[in-house]
Amino acid sequence: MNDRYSRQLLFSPIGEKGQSLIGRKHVLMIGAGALGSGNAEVLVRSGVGKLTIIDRDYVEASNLQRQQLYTEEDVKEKLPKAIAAKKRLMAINSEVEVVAMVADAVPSLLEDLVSEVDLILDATDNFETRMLLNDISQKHHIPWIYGACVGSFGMSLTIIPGVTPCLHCLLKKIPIQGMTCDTGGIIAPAVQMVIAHQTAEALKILVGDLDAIRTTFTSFDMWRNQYSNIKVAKIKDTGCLSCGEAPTYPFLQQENLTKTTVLCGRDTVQVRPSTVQQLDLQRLSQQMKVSGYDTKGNPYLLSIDLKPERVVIFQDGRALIHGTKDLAQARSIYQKLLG
Amino acid sequence: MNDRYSRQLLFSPIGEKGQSLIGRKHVLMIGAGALGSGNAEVLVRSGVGKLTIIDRDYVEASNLQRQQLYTEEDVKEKLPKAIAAKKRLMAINSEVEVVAMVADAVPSLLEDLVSEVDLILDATDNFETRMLLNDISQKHHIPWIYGACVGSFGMSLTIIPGVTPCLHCLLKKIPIQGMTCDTGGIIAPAVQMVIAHQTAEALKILVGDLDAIRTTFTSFDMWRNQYSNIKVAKIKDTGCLSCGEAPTYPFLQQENLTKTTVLCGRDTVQVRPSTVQQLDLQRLSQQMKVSGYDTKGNPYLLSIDLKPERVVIFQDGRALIHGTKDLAQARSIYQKLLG
Amino acid sequence: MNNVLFFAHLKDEVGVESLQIEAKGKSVLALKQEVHETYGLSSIDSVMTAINEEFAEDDDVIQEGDTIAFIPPVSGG
Amino acid sequence: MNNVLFFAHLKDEVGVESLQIEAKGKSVLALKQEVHETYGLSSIDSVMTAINEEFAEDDDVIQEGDTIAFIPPVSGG
Repeated sequence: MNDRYSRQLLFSPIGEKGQSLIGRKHVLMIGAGALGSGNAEVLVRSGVGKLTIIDRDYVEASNLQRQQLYTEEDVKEKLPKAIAAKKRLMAINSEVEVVAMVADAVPSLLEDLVSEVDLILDATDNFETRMLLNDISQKHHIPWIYGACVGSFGMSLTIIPGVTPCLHCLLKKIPIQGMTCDTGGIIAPAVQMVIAHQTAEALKILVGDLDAIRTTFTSFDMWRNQYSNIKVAKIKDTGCLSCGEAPTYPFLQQENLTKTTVLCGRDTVQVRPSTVQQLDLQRLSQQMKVSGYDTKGNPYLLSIDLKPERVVIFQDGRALIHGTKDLAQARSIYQKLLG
Repeated sequence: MNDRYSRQLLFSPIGEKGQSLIGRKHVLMIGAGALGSGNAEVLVRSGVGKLTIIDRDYVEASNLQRQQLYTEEDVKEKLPKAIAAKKRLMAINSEVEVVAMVADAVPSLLEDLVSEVDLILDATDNFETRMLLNDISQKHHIPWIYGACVGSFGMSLTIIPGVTPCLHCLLKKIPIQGMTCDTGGIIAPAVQMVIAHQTAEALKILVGDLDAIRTTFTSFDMWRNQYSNIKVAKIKDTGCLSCGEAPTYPFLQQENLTKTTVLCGRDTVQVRPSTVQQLDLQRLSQQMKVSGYDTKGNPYLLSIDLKPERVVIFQDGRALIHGTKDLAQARSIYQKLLG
Repeated sequence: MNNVLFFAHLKDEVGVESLQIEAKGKSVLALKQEVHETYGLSSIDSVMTAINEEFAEDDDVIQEGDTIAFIPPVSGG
Repeated sequence: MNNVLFFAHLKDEVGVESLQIEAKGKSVLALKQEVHETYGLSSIDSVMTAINEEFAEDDDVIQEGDTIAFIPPVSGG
């Protein structure tokens, strides 16, 4: 596949030198939903050296409307997104090293990973994880690119430690949200637009063209034909606990991270045990069947239909409780099943 | 796949009613390169009723850097893009009717097709075909959406017959180009950006939300962080031969269309016979091998290595002459082989 | 007078894309509270504010002719 | 004075993103020719021109303070 990158080499801000840099870089992608799958496809086609994808979810029918990389077959097999993404990405470009992790992006996991990471791409669906990425970015001096969308609306911001303000400067605290995928839906053009911005910034960072990096917060509404760039320099806060003069990285501290989370866009609670488990899913499945539960599974997860709730348990002990938004109820269901 | 469109139904400008409209519409996509494959993926995931894809090309290694839908396997098999696209699109959404046509978008073919088409999406790589689409659009009162990109730059314009100016009003004549994919290259974020604009406009047209349609010519540069909207209303020309008071649709007239074309981004000439052929490729392959030529083929095409030129012949008599930009030389090579 | 813009779903909450409001001399926080009380803008705690295409803090003071934009952070991905 | 902007690869041809030119009273065509001769802008035949974010014709006349943008149509897809 000698000719593979020829059109990218012709683009002078990349060229032979830039392509060679891209091919030596390691990008960490947090999330493999709409933004994650689209960003991953662009980076892998563009020839990034290594891509690590962390995602805690599996492919569902409602993903197919906007999440590149996934097919009806992936839904039928209930494949974890990271696994399904890797499968497709390898067919697209076998020269790229793709590492798929079916896991939640908790501080300890990220701290272990980031020593050899050049760029973090945000494709999560919640602000808690973004604040965590932001602290990891500052602590380890790794740039990251915020991206998010809902309805026909989206936004992106490039954060370079030591240069730009950080997400904590901008948001002060984890925002209470008035709008989620659950209430406003999402259309694919908004997703594509965020991907265009995140991947352009990613390529600039990977080739080291720092002068070209966007210094504004970009937001847009594709249905209402609006596009806005807002300068961020002024909000850089020397007292910021994430990027200021005396950082404490508050979102890396376990006590600041919840164990149960309502997932964006779904009537679902995630429950995460305080320590990572190594469950024997096959044995667990047998037990559940004996107890009269309707279960299905694959090597990566076990699905238990409680009617109306449905519980999906992963090997690390994490569970998704579908059919509820009540954190306490979710925790209760989890504990009834797993003790 | 009951839940498939749930996030799109939640987006109020679409909703149940809009989704039902989308599902009854027929979109004609001209081209299945970077813009074509990306636009097709969004439309099929969004649940368009029927998508007809016309493309004259086959998948090459240099496409993989930015052209969604295609894999290394498609390159090895030298699959025509329309065929490879359909294969992937069916795996993504088997509920959509996808029609793949390995053909050149000539006036007679388009005139036959468009009677039942609701929207034309431009994903071609040349202005001659765009001027043709523009005349077809005006003659048959079908909206179309112009999109194009080179380097990190791109542009889009929505054209609604009877409402907006047309491409002929804007360009006056087929422009002499200073920049092609061949000289400036192309990066994937610019492609994604055009797709975001084209698909947003497509969804608005398909659900009939005409008030939401973009009334400006949008252009952007993703590397230089520029974005611009230019009003077009003033250039509507009552004397325009495509959309004015006495239209002649000049680009539907065969004498205005060339038979040999240098392809964008490649050292390649396409030669198109004045009448469509029905070649027996298997017999032709035998003949060529007997004559000492190095040939390879599949049911859709025959590749003949002339060193340094390489000729790829399609069943309809069309040929791609790789390794030259000289129209006369290309015509000569073609005639030496096919008489 | 000041032009006040509402981005994304804030438009739906307020019912219009923009309002003309006399906000000269007011702080960003005071304007947020006014818009919350008078026009039903929710979640003023987390909404981001820009003055003339530059992010502003709650204690920044609005000048005659400034354009103010309210932008809700979104989390979907 | 007039601010003249160059989009996409026209920037590379001219060497800058924008120029200050005194163009008041000139037609678009005359300005194109001037920019072609003085700054090396090629393909003035096919370049599109906008005045104050609105497309203009070759015979439109430029006013004091107008911002003019030259945009090359591109064909890649």
